[in-house]
Amino acid sequence: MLNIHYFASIRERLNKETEEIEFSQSVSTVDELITHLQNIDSATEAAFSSAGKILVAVNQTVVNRDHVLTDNDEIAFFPPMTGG
Amino acid sequence: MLNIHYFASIRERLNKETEEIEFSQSVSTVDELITHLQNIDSATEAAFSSAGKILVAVNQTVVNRDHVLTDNDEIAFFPPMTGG
Amino acid sequence: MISVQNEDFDPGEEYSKLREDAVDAGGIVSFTGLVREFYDSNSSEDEKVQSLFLEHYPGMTEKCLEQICDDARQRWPLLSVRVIHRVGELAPGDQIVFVGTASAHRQAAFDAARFIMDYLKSKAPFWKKQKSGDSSEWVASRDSDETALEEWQD
Amino acid sequence: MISVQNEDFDPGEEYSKLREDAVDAGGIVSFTGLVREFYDSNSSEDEKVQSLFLEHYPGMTEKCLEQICDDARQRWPLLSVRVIHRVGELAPGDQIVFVGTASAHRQAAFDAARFIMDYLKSKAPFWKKQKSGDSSEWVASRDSDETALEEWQD
Repeated sequence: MLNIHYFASIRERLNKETEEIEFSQSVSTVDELITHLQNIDSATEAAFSSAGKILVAVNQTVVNRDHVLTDNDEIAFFPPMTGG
Repeated sequence: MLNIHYFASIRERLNKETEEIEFSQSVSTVDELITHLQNIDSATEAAFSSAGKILVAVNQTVVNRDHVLTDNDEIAFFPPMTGG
Repeated sequence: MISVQNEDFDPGEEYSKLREDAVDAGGIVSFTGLVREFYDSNSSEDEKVQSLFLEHYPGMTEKCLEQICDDARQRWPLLSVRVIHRVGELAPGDQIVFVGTASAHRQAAFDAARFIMDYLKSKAPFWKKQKSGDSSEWVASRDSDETALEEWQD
Repeated sequence: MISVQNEDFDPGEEYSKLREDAVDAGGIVSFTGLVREFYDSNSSEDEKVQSLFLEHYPGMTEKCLEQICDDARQRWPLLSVRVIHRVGELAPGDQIVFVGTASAHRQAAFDAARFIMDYLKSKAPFWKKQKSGDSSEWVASRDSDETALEEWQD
């Protein structure tokens, strides 16, 4: 399983906080996972294409889109941070 | 009159805090005042020549040695500042 | 030491703890960030912000803040470091973030505090949503916050 | 506002005053300098400093500190500035100086506080005499304090 978390504007656009996706060879990188999620439903497709810059963290560390996933990874999608 | 103040190590070397010097044409710049003070006694001479860098303030503003003095100026001699 | 919390904090108390912890410190720098009554950039009217909601990523937030503090300790000889970041609902004028650094030398304390704030702004998973009038919107990240980080690149 | 005084000060209280005075501040930076247990460089033994005596030039000191704060206000949009410098007899661990700045933006508050400290170190008429063991000596000015000022030259 891949445990997916959405935060801030991405969470609101998708209207969900978390979801689980079966881990498989077809979702072996972050890029492939995004394509997979966009294929599932049009809401996700629209959210990912219109949301501007989206950052990705795997196991709570920000990674590039070519990052290789492993089973049980915790993956998070969120907009640029605005703390402080 | 020129009102002269000495601070910190300079004050200790000269063993005096203040003195007054008659204002005259022969002490029309800071440089001339220093020469005049050194001629008065050997203790002042020694203090000025051995004390390392000495700063001069006229009317509470640091000035260069060629600064022109006027009657009733408040003149201060002190080592580099070490505040904070 | 880092804290992510809903509760307010007392910068005076935090200073006292830093001073106690940092034996032979020569300088202690404290930064406190406050919620500003800034204006809604998307709104035609200049409406005052009524409230700010701070969302974060529990777990990753703490990990990021620890990492930023560790990086600061690698760069400067710090005797003590303290970071507090509030989350949840805040109002204009509220305290939102505290960074405190103690070092033997003032420059190290100043640089480390500024470094931590710069990284925390755009590298720790916090997101601000502001409410003004009837509308609420996510605060956009600012290019100037990214630019601030360039100074610290090796 | 500047103060030159024998009495100790409370950085927490000073912070609260800055926050009250600076309406719509986004960041408040406080720096507190402490007397270190540094060692007597001229002594063969490494003797701890027992006390520090701060001499100053009454009148010129206040004038200089006002000038430094005015210069900082010219350079950065500050909402409030506070400087306290103690004089007289101090012991290791004692608070010696406080600089507080409030601004809409954190960078201005940080830069202004550092600027004021840098100038205060070598441009305001204070002199430190330290006592260790039986001897006492005037603290020499440091080249690094002069170098720190170069950053601020136009």
